[in-house]
Amino acid sequence: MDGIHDVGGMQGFGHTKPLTAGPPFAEPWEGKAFALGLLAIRAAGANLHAFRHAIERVPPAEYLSGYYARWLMGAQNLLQDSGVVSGEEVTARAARLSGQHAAEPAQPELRKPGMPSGGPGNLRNLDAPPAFAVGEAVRTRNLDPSGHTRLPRYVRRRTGTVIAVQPAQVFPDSAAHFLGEDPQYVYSVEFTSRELWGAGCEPFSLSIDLFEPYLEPAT
Amino acid sequence: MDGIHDVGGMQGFGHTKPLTAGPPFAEPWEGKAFALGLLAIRAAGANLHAFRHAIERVPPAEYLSGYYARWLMGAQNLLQDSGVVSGEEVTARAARLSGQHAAEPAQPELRKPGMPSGGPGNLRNLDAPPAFAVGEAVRTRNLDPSGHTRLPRYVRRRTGTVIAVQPAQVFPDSAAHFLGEDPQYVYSVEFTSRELWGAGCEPFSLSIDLFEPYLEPAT
Amino acid sequence: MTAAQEHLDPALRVEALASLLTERGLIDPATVENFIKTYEKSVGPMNGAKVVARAWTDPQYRVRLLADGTAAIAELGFKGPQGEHIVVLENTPSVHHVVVCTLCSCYPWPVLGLPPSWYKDPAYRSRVVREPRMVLAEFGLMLADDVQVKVFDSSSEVRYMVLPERPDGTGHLSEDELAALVTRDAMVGVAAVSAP
Amino acid sequence: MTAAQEHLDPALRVEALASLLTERGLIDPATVENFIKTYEKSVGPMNGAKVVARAWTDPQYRVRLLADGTAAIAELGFKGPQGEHIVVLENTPSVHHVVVCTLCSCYPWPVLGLPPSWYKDPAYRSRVVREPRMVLAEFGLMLADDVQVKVFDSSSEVRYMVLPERPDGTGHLSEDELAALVTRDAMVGVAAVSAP
Repeated sequence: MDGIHDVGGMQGFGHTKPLTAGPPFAEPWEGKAFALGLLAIRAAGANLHAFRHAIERVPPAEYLSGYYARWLMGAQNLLQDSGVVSGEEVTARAARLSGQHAAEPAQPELRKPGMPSGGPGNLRNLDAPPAFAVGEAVRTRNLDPSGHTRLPRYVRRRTGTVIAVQPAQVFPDSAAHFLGEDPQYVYSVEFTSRELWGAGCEPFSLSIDLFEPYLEPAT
Repeated sequence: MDGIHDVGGMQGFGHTKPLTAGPPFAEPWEGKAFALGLLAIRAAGANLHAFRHAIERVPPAEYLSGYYARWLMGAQNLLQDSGVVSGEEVTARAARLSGQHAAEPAQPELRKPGMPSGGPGNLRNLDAPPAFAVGEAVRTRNLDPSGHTRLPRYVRRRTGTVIAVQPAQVFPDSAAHFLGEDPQYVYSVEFTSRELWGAGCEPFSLSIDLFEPYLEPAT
Repeated sequence: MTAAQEHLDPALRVEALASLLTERGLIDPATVENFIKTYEKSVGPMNGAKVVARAWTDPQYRVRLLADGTAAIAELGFKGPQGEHIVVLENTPSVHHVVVCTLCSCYPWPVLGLPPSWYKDPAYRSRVVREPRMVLAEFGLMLADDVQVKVFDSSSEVRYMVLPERPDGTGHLSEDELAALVTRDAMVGVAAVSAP
Repeated sequence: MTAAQEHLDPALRVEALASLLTERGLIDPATVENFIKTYEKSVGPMNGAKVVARAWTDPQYRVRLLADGTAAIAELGFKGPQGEHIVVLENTPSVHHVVVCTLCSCYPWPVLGLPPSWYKDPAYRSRVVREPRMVLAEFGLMLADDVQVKVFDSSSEVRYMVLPERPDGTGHLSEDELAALVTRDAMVGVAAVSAP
């Protein structure tokens, strides 16, 4: 999904925020939102990838309103998708908590996703060997999935070099949509800044961890 | 500039707004904002391209807040850049108009850009012939300018076909930064949807008008 | 790169800017009013509708319009800002054109006036270059599978206007009556023209 | 695709959601409090700082840490969510590493706790993969021209932590004293560690 979350290389966001060493939660509601997001994954019968995708689906202007605000709206997306709570219920409850009268709508029907889990966490063992080796030149495929993906726009259709083979992992593009774990090898692929941004950019290298289906041999 | 304005192909903005036939200005301030934007170009000694770039530089969350809101902030950017009015002056005047006491800051120093104009409008005649002809295969260069450009992200590094040679025009990438008109031929370049979005997309063709420096022969 | 600005309600920002610029003699409130009136009253899709109705009723005009849109449109007296070079795209039973400006909201002002809200909205701008059939269907325009869809992204000073198909059963209508049928949406390519 | 939600102040939204979920027995307020306390008190950059200080003072630990970050970090008792596979990147006089997650805000929780505000902000996420030297300079870290900059975008479940350079003049400090010098920012790669 080419959503607002895919900000790598975008311009216009202004200066970075200062490196202040504040507490993890600037306000008490942020801590609650944090915990609630993690608990919502379980309550919704979802997974980490579906939660990330639920945050990506927060409308762009709201996404930009702040980290725990989007985190919380992502949690609500998950709960709505699974029929655990409806948006109308949240609105009505918020109104009642604000001292207004609001009829509480009926609970929605549960429709939790079902996807077999290969165990805790996201690392998996694969029988097949990795398709690419360290030192190999690879190219990111011309993919543009409309669902969840961990192949950001700024590295698409680019040629780089494998610098590490990482453990196989649950494939986010599949698991986020409850289509199965479909585990895949992950490669740390290094690109030159020139390959990413053309002539005239700062000289540096960028490494990013890409799932095997994102890659093809560079020819 | 890979800014928030470059939305071609982005996902997550939801449904289109309905095709209602409302008046051009939904509220009186929108009409005033419209006129003021056009007049600001002249007052700032700027041009249309610089105005577009000034809108692109509006911070993303504000950009998304609405068309005439970003148009107006773009106008203010132009006026600030040229030292015609300062942001402090606008803030102070807004406070006074709201009935608050606010000291009016000193006027800034004028620093209007100087760029010779080749005449009214943006069409120009060139002595040299166009580099590409109708039917020719062209590829968009690996360009990623940090300034104004009319080469959106979604057509970069793609191969298409010239379907029309348009009149030469002032080059936005140069004129927006007051670096001269540097007129260039413009080509309507047609891409297949598959070239843009990969397999699995709707079948259609997309034509976009690209300035000669954005293109190279497809090999 | 990004210019920081104090957050202000836009209705207040416009008053503050207008007040400062007027005071400095840089704008004239009468000019502001005049701009607003022009685009509220004189310049709008009724202009483009006249062009379309003429093309439907005068085959030679249609040929001129498709060969040199700017000149043919000027014959009817329509020209001005955002109309330096207008190209007319003819919809047929087998080809459907639809126009967008993904980078801002470029639009052929002399024939269509100022762009409507949906045209300027990121939802339209982002989606119509990626899933045009889906967008058209959302707007209520269902195209047969064998119709070719051609999307035009207005990224230079060329402006595009769609010449929609003349609806069946309108052979008896006058040019003025035909013009009354033509909608802005049809001239952008997101709707068809219906018989009365 | 986009899920519409009523606009609500997030502080109110969290109360509404918590109230509904608690009522349905789906969350326990004590668990919520426990999560908050854990990341406010027990899990934070003081963990990573111990790892760094150990690597600076125990050459064999340093070798193990660079070979298998997850295992070496677990030796000090640090593991848990967002730490399934941790890779440690060693900064040297000639190579500087800096870590980001452009797509969300992935971060090695067991060693660094929850990410700070600047790490989650679109300005950092967008810019550090395009102009890292400029971003580092903005943060006050000036790198010599001959230092190679390597940016790591954490796009899978691999998590990265930077092993910063040990500052000169700290030969006399104990492991605990060294740990007190190590900042979160240095372990992300946006700052250097300074001698006291």
